[in-house]
Amino acid sequence: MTLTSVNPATISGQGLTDAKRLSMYRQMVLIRTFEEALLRDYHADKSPVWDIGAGLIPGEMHLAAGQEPVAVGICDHLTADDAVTATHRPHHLAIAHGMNLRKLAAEIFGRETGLGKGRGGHMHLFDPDTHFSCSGIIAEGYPPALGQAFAFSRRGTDRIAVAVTGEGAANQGAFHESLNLAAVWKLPVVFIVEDNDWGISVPRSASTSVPSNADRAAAYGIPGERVEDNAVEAVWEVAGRAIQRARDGGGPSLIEVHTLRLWGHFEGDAQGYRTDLEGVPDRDPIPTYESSLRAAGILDDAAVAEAKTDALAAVDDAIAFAKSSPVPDPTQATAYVFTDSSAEEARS
Amino acid sequence: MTLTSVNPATISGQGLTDAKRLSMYRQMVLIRTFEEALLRDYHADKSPVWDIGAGLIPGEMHLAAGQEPVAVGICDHLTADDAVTATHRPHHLAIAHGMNLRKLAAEIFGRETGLGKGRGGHMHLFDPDTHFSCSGIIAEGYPPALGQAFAFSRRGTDRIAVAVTGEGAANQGAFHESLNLAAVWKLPVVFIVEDNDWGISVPRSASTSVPSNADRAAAYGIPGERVEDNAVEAVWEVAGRAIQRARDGGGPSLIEVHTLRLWGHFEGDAQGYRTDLEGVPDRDPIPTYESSLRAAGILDDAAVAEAKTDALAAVDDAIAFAKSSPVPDPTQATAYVFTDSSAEEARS
Amino acid sequence: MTATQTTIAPAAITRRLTTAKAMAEGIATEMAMNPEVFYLGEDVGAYGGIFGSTGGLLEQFGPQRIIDTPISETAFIGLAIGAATEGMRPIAELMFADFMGVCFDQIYNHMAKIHFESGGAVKVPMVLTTAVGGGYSDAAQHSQCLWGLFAHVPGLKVVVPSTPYDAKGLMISAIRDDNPVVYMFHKGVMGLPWMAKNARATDVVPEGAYEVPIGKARIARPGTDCTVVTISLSVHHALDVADKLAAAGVADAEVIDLRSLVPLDRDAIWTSVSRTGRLVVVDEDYLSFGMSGEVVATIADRDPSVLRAPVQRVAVPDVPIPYAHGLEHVVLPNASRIEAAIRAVMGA
Amino acid sequence: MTATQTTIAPAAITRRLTTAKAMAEGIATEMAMNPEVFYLGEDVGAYGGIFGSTGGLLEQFGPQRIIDTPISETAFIGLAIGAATEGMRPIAELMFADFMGVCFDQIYNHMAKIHFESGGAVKVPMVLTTAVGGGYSDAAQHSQCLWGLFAHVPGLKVVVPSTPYDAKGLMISAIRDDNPVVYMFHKGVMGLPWMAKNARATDVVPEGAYEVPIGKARIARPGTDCTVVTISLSVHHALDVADKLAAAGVADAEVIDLRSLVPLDRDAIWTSVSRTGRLVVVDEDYLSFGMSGEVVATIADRDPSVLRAPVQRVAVPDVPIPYAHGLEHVVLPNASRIEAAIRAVMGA
Ligand SMILES: Cc1ncc(C[n+]2csc(CCOP(=O)(O)OP(=O)(O)O)c2C)c(N)n1
Ligand SMILES: Cc1ncc(C[n+]2csc(CCOP(=O)(O)OP(=O)(O)O)c2C)c(N)n1
Ligand SMILES: [Mg+2]
Ligand SMILES: [Mg+2]
Repeated sequence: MTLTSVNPATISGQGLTDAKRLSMYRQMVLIRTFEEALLRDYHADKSPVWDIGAGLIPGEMHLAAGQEPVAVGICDHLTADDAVTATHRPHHLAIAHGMNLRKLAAEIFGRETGLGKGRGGHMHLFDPDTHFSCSGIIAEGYPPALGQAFAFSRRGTDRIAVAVTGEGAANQGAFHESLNLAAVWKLPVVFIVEDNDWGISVPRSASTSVPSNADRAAAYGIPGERVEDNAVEAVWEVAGRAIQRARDGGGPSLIEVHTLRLWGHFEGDAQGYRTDLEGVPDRDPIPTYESSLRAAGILDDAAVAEAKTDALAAVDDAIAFAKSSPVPDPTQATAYVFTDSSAEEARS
Repeated sequence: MTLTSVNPATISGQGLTDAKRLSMYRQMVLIRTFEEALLRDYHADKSPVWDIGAGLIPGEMHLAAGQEPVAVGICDHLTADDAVTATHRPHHLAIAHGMNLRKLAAEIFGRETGLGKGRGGHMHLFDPDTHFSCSGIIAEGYPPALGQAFAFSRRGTDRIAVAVTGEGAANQGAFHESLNLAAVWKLPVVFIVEDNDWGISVPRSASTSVPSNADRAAAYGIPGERVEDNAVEAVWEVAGRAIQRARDGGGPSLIEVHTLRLWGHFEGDAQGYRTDLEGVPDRDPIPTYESSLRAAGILDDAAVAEAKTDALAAVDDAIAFAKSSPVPDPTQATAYVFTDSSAEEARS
Repeated sequence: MTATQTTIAPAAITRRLTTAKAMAEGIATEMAMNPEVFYLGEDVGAYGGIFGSTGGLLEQFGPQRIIDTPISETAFIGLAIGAATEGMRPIAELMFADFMGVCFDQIYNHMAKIHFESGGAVKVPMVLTTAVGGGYSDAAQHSQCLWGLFAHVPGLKVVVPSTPYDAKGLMISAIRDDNPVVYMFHKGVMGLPWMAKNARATDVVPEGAYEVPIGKARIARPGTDCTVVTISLSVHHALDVADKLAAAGVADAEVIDLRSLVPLDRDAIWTSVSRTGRLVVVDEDYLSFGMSGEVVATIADRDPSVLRAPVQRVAVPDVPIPYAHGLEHVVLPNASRIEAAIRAVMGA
Repeated sequence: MTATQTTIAPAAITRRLTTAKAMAEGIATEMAMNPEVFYLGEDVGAYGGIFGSTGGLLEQFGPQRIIDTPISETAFIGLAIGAATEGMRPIAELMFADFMGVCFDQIYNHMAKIHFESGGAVKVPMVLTTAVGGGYSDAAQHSQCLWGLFAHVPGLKVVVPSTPYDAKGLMISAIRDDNPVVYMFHKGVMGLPWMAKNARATDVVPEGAYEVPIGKARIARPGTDCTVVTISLSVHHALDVADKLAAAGVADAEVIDLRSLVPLDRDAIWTSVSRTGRLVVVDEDYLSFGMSGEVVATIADRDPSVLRAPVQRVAVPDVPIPYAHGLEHVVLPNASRIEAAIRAVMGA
C-alpha cells in the first residue's frame, strides 16, 4: 500500500548484470526499429489525400514509441509461459514478451500468415505461444488476465499474468472490478498502468482524481508503487518484486509507470491539443539509456551500431515476410466465427 | 482521506436538539411501521403454496429493517430540493426524504395512484417532488446522481445529491467511475455505502478486499469516513459534515455506515447461509436508540406510545389508500414508453 | 438440418426432475468427469443460485469449483474468458440477463470475438448461464428475455431450454462445446417451489450424460394447419393453446421449440411453414428487431409465397415490463394472445 | 405516416457543408438558443470529436458546455441522464457504438426506462451521439453499427442520418425531443478529410434552425420496380447502384432512407413494397435478429402476398468485422452485393 518513487540512482540492481542491461537496451532498440518501420509503411501509401483506410497498413495505428522501458523492464522477468494482456497500444509488450516478429508484422499487414490470419489487426493480437492477448476496449483487457492467472494457480504452477492499461483506463469500471477480485482471490497477477500523461487529447489532470494511480492500491489492500522515471532499470526493479510476489503466492500488485507518448495518440493525430510537446524529444528513453550505458562502459559505438543493425535485420526480415505473404482468401471471410466454421469447413 | 470510526459517545452533537432526537426516533419508527405493514400484506396472500408472483404485493420485496439509522441520519440534513438515489432496498430512504407515503404505498401495491402509476414497482421509485430515484441494478444509481448534482451546481444553487448503495455494490465498476468523476469535477454529491455485511448470501469478506470502503476514498482524493455503529446520531454527525462540505463547494465525500440487515435479503429468503443470525435481534437499532433516549429523558412511555400510534395511523392511511386505489387500466399497458405515447394519446 | 423429435427408450426412464434440478445435474455430470469445469457467479454457492441453477453443487464439489463472486460481472465473466483461453471450461452465471449492460463488453467484444480475431488459434470453451423472463411482477429491470441482443452479435451460440430433458442435455452439450455458449433459462420453466410453475416444469430426465445437439429445433407438437415457432416458457403456453384449439376444431397447430437462437434451425422453420402456410411466432422478448422478425424473414428470404395469411407475432409490444400484475400480463405473450394469433392466421 | 421527400425553397440555399459540420452546426444552433444544452464525452473539446462531431464548439461555447470526460462511459452517460431528469438537455457522446458494452446498463435500464417506470412523471430529454460503421480497417471492436441492439430495447428513439441536411435537422429535432434519442452517425458519411468520402458527404445545408421530423422515412430515389430499404452510409451505395441499374435498364429501384429505426416508418416501407412487390434490405449491421428482419416482417405482418419474389437481405453475414481490407469489404454491404440483390429480386 506504499507509494514509491523509484530513483534509478538508488536501484539495488541485484541481478542486473551488464549482459542484461545490454540485452534490455537491444530489446528497446528492436521495438523502436519495428515501430519506425511501421510508421514509414503506414504513411507511405496514404497520400496524396491522406486516407486512414488506404494502403498496405490501413486502419488506426497506435504506436508505443517512448514506452519501451515499461515493456522491456517487465517482460525481462517473464517466460513465454506467463501471460501478458495489452491494450490498443500493444507492440512494445508483444515484442518484449517474445512474440514471433514475422507473425506480428504479418498480422499488422493483414496477411494470412499473421497471428490472427489477418482477421484481428494490430489491436487484437492473440498468441497462444506466448499467452499474449490484447483488447481495443479500454481496461477490458484486465478481466481476462484474471482468468489466465486463475488457471495458472489452479494448475499449481508459478506462472503469472501481467495486465497492462494506460492511465486513462484506470478510470474505467473494469479496472476497479479486476483489482478487487484479484485481491480477494489473491490471484497471481501484476497490474500495470502506463501513465503517458494523455488519454488521446485529455490530460491526466482532467481525468484522474489522484496524482498517482498507485494510491488506488489502497482501495484493494494490495501493494502499489509508482515509478516516476521512464527508465527501464527502475521498471525492472519494481516489476521484479511484484512479479516475484505473485509467483510466490503473495497475490496481486499495482504498478504505475510514468512514461512518455513520444508520438501522437494514433498516426494522423496532429496533437494540436498537446501542451507538453516541446520537451518531448529530450525525454526519449532510448538515447537516455544509451548514454548511461555508455557512461557505465557497457555500450560503445560498435555495440550501438550492432544493436541497430541486428534490429534492422530482424525487422526487415519480418516486414519482408509480411509483405510477401498472401492476403486472406475473400471467400473465407466468414470462417472462424465458430470452431465448427473454421476455414476447412467453410470451404465445403 | 481519513478513516474515522465515530463513537457516539464522542459525538459533538452540535445542533442535535432534543426535539431533533425525538423526531429522528419518530422517523425510524414510522419507517419500521411501514415496512412491518408491507411484510404482513406481502405474505398474507401467498399461501398455501408460497408464490412470489401472487398476492396484493407480488414480486421481489427488499425491506430495509435495521437500516433506518442511515436514512434518518442523512436525510435530516436534506430538504426536498436535494436529490437522493437509492437501490433495490429504498423504502427507508424514500420515507426519510419525505416521499408522500400514500403514493409510495400505492406504487408498491401496483396502483394507478402510485408514484409511477404502478409501472415501476418498489425498486423503481421516481419522485419529482423530492428528487428521489432508485435503480434495481447494483451501483447504477450512482451515475445519475452525478447528473443531478451537476445540474444543481450549474444552476448556482447549494442543493446536493446523496447517492446510496450497499457494500456489495462497492465492487461494481459504476462505483469507481462515479467517485472519480465526482472528484475530478468537484460535484456536490455525498456517496453512502450501507454495509450490512451481506450481499444476498455473500459475506463482505468474500467480496471486498478492504475492511472499510472508506479506505477507497483515498483512490479519489476525497474524504472518507466509516461509521462503525449503526446509530442514527453517529450517521447524522458524519453525514452532516459531508453534506455541508458539498453545499459549500468542497466536492464529494464517501461515507460507509456499518448497519444491519435485520431480515432476509428479500422476503422469502430463508437465510440458511447466514452465520451471524443469532446476535441479530439484539442489534436492532430502534430499541437501542429508544433506550438511550429514555435514559436521556427525551422519551418516556407516553412519547413512545405516541410515536407508534402516529406511525400506525400514517401507515394505515397510506395502505388503505393504496388498497382502495384502482389498478391500472390494462388497455394502457403500452403507455408512457415515450412522452408522446402517454396515456392520453395511447387512448386515442 | 430439420427438426427432430426426441425419442428416448421408454424402459430406462421413470425419474422426474424439475428443470432446475435437471440443469444442475447436467453441470454436475460434466464436473464429475472433467476437472477443468468450474462454476462461478453471485450466490451460486451456499445459496444454490437464486433460481436454483446450482442447487446441491457446493456440497458436491466444494468452494474451489462452485465459486461465489463479488458483484463484479465484468471481472468474473472476463475471468471465465481468460480461464477458457487457457483450456479450462468455466461456467459463469449472470444472475439475470437484465444485468448484461454492466458486462456486455466482455460478452460480445471478447467472449464472442477472440476466436475469430485469433484466426482460430484461440478457443473460448465456456458457458454463460443467465436467468430470463417475467410473469411474477419483478418489473422493468428484472423480467427481460433479451435473447434477441445476445443472438444478434456474432460468435455466441445461444441456447434456451424449455424442458427438464433439454435443460440437462443442452447444458452438457454447451459445456462440451468448444465455443462460447449462452445458456438462458427462464425462471418460469425451472419448477421452483416458490414460483408459479408450468405443468411441464417437472418431467422425466435420464440419469448419466447425454447431449441434446445445439442448433436442432424440436417439434414439440406436430400439426398440419399452422406453425407456431417459439422458445422457452412460451413453448408451454403455445402447447396448451394448441391442444385447446385442436380440441375445439379450430386448428391443428404444429409447435416448434427452437431450443437455440444461434444456430437458428432455419430448415426446421421452413419445413413446417412451407407445409402449413401459416406462421405464428411467440416470443417473450421485445417485438421489434429481435427473434420474431428473424423467424419471419427466414420464410420471406426463401419464398414468401408459401404464406397463405399475414404472419402473427406475439411478443412484448416494445414496452418495458410493467410492475403491476394486470399490466404485465397483458404485455407478455399469454395464452389468450396466442389463441387470437392462431385464430387470425387461420382466418377463424 | 408515409414517406416524404424533403422540399426546400431553392433560392435560400447555396452553402454546402460536410455532414460533420452540419451535425456540429445543429448542436451549436440549439446551444446558442438554449442554455440547458451541453455536450460531454471523450475528446469532444480541444480535439473536436474523434469523428468531427464537435468541431469548433469548444471555441464557441467554452469548456463549461463542451466538456471532456474521463474514460468512464457509465459515469458520464449516467450523469447526462441525471441532469436530464432535472430538466437540462445534455448530449453525451459515446465515441464508438462498439463501446456500448461498458455502459449499456445506463442506456437501456435507465435512460430508456425512467420515463416509463415513473408513469410519465419524469422525462429524460437527452441525446446520446455515437459513431458507427466500418470500411477503413478498424477491425472487430471499432467498426460495428449495432443499431439493431439500440432499436430492440424499448424507450429509445434511434436516428441515423445519411446526409448533411438530415444530420443537422435530425440533431435539432433530437435535442428538442423530450425523449432520449440515440443519434448514430456513420464515419463514412461525415465527410472527414482523412477518410474516404462518399460524394454526397458534402451537400447544401440551410442556415438557422430547422427540424427533420423523427420517424419519417425519406424517399431518396423514387422508383417503380423494386424497393431498397436502407439507412446511413448504405443509402449512398444503394443510390449509386440504383442509378447504374436504371441506366442499364435492369430496374428502376426506389430507395428508402429510413432515417430512424425507432420510430420505424412502417407505412413508408409498406406503401413502397406493396406497390413494387420486390424488397431488398441493405443493412450494415449484422444480418440476424436486427433491422433487416424487422423490415421484412413489417411486410409479412400486413400481407406477404404483395411480395412477388423472395426478399433479399444484404447485411454483415453474422461475422465480426475482419481487419484485412479484402475480408472486410466482402462482408460489408458493398455495391456489388447490392447489385446482385436487386438483380435477384428482379429475376434478372
Ligand atoms: C471503453 C472505451 N472507451 C473509449 C475508447 C477510445 N479510446 C481508445 S484509446 C483511448 C485513450 C486511452 O488512454 P490511456 O488509457 O491513457 O492509453 P494511451 O492511449 O495513452 O496508451 C480512448 C479514449 C475505447 N477504446 N474504449
Ligand atoms: C449488476 C447487478 N448484479 C447483480 C444484481 C443482483 N443483486 C441484487 S441485490 C444484490 C446484493 C446487493 O448487495 P449490497 O450491495 O450489499 O446491498 P444489500 O442488498 O445488502 O442492501 C445482488 C447481487 C443486481 N441487481 N445488479
Ligand atoms: Mg495515456
Ligand atoms: Mg449488503
